[in-house]
Amino acid sequence: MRYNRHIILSEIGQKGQDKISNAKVLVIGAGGLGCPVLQYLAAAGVGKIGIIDFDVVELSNLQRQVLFGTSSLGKNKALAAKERMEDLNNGINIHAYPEALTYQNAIELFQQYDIIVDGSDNFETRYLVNDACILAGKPLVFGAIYKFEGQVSVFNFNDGPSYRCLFPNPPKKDAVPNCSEIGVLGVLPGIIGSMQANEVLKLILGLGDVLSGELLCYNALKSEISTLKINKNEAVIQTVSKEKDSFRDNKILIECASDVQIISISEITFNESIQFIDVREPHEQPKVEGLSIDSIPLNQLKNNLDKIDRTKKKVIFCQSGKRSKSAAQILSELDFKNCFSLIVGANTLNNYLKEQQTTISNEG
Amino acid sequence: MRYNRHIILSEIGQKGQDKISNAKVLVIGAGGLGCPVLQYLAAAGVGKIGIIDFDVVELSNLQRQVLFGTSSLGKNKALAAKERMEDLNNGINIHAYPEALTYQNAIELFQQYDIIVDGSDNFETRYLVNDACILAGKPLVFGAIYKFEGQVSVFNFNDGPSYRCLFPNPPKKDAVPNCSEIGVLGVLPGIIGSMQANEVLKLILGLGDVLSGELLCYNALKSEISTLKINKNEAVIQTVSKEKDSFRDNKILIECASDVQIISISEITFNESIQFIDVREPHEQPKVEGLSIDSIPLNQLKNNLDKIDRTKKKVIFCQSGKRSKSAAQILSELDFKNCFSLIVGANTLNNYLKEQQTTISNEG
Amino acid sequence: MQITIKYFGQIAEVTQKEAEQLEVSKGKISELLNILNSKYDGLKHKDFQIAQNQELVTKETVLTGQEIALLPPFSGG
Amino acid sequence: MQITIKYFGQIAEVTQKEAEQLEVSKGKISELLNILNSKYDGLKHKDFQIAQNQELVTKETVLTGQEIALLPPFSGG
Repeated sequence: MRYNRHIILSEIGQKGQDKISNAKVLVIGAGGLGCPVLQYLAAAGVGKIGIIDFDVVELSNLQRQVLFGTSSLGKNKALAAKERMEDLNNGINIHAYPEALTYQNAIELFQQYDIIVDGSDNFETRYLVNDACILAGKPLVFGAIYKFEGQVSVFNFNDGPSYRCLFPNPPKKDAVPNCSEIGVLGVLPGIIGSMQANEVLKLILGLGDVLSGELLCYNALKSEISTLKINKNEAVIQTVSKEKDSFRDNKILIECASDVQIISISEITFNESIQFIDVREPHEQPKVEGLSIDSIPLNQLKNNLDKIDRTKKKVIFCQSGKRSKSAAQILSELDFKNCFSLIVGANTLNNYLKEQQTTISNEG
Repeated sequence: MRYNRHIILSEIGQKGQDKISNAKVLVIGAGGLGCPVLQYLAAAGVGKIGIIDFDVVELSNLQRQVLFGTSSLGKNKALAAKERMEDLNNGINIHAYPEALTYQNAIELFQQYDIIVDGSDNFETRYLVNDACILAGKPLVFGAIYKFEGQVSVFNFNDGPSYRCLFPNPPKKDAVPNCSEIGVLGVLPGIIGSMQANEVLKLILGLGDVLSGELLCYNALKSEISTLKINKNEAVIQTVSKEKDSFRDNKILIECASDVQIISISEITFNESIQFIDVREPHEQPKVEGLSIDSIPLNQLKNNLDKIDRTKKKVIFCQSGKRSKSAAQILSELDFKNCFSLIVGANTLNNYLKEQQTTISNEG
Repeated sequence: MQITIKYFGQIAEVTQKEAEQLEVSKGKISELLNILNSKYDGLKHKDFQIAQNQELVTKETVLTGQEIALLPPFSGG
Repeated sequence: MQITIKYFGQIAEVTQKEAEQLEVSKGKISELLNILNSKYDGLKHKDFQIAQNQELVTKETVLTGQEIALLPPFSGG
């Protein structure tokens, strides 16, 4: 019933729908590309879907990351995506990994899936994903965007070329904008991500021409596709394969979500999905009221790391904004993500919360 | 903050984002095409978005209609879409019209918007939308799908061609499959609908090459676009314009959601968004327990039309399934949509509900 | 002359192929359609438009192009 | 011979155009790149691959094609 519109297609049928139900697909990143990939794979009934993303939902994501909403702000993206997808399709298994993809966890994770989809937003992760796909022997559905243009391809499929056959090495630092420094037309990842989901379904179904050995280049301003042929570069793939044993020794060097970030009060969404941390000494006044707060003085921070919630966005404050910045710095160096230092002190925060309370009472 | 990734693009900037905020876009149909159009326009911040759809969310829609979920089953699509979009972007105005587009309401409705997007699923509505756009002087962003292929174009823009310049008249009955009789690859409307949203944004921003005078043909199996040139056929447009005065006298003859439908118990989602109507006489036994039911005997039906909820899916039952079918027929002839006649009688329904109740108690 | 004919949507289902090469003599597009109608059962019952070298044309247009496409309307949404 | 050069992404931002026609003499693609590098300031600091007639090639490939494309990697997601 749910999949009727697939089943009545002679090219798919019940047999094809069963293939979809039995498929296991891992999506790297629940961002601009990941959202449409995830929603269409979930809707199509892919039986097991993995989502790995360490990042939390920010207001500026909502311009294009359509699985989220105001209610997801501050939540981990993998967890928030899973929540929305479970409403879309309650008959599939969704696994959320609220952590960073690393050289240490990639291969083992990839081995649990049939197809890997790259929706990441930086070169370092893209090369890590490509190389781990070579080592784990998994096909990779690649998508990437820049302003008004996008690229789609299928790598490492049926002895075909890999991403390194197209671009052998990551670009020189600063030669190509990385991460979220650049703008993007919001609907562009919708088009490119949906095209990635289409390639995934074609791979699962063994249907049509898969973009293996081809790079699709889409231009949203011209509504045009150019498709370029890519040849396999055996030497480049061999180099990756040879370094299999030392693969886990590599370390991700650049990360896109800058770890020490400053946040203003107006940017905070006050809800349960944020952990508020007061790094002042216990005697310092005023106490902040009306929020659930974990009190961890700065000099006790390293002894209390178990109190830090890795799945949540963390907003740290102190008396002036100085100690909170140090605390955010320390946590980020210890590999905690999404630590924000509040730009103002506890006094201002307290006044703000009181005002909000008054407004709500008056409205009530 | 929310639109930062648009604003930092020199091609858009704050000026462009302001244009998006001031734009008014009406989307016909919140189905396979409408869902991605609506979510990307809402995310982009289009200031006023209208959604017209008389239909309710069915299980078989969830294979591709990604604005909905299990929680939307049985609800009107326009209202359910609005609910989800309000979470995605609470800073825009969303107007839901839970009714059919007709020759009587089209022109007045179109006049309240700048751009019309066609996401309907039958030829009759498509020609109605095209002609109303000509008469109201509004550009039309067209999209249509068939199995693994899609078409996108912009009609009636800047003195360009209309849909009738491409296909002057609706096809002969039965020559081309209409409505939902045919299957469709679930992700296809995701690609085509996102491309429609892209054309809308280009129109609003005055950016890039709009698909006016061109028909984009996309093939999902080949991941290919062919673009064909369409010339304006002045005579065909004149014919539409000349019939302006009699436009409102036309009547939609075919509707896609067949109005009298039979439903089995297992297809029913028992929740608040369904109106259950018992058309038996008051003395008939057994009474159905555990559901909110409106009792309207068949011979009283026409005098109690105000009790029928137009925004909900209606499940009608009686003792055997015969009177409920007549009731559904009567309501559909009176232009009530989404009336389902329960295939079994009250006794079977009652037993089913009791079993469900026992199961839940045992699980608890 | 040699032309490539492309079939879209339902038309490709009738012809059982998405494209083919044909050797035809010069003339109007309607003459090419006669050949195709006799070759493919059921084609004449289908609604479609014709494009020559990526531009919509009528049956009366003279065949000059390297590429002809038969394009049916789609109603799905 | 006359060739069309297409620029993608960041490269189009350096050249300030998406395509152009150039009259060049036969030779390797590296020779064409020398011309482009002297024509467009900043191009030599960019990373890109080259396609000739829709197929990825190296700088050492002999220029035979009607169409050359300069293709940078994208990282965005």
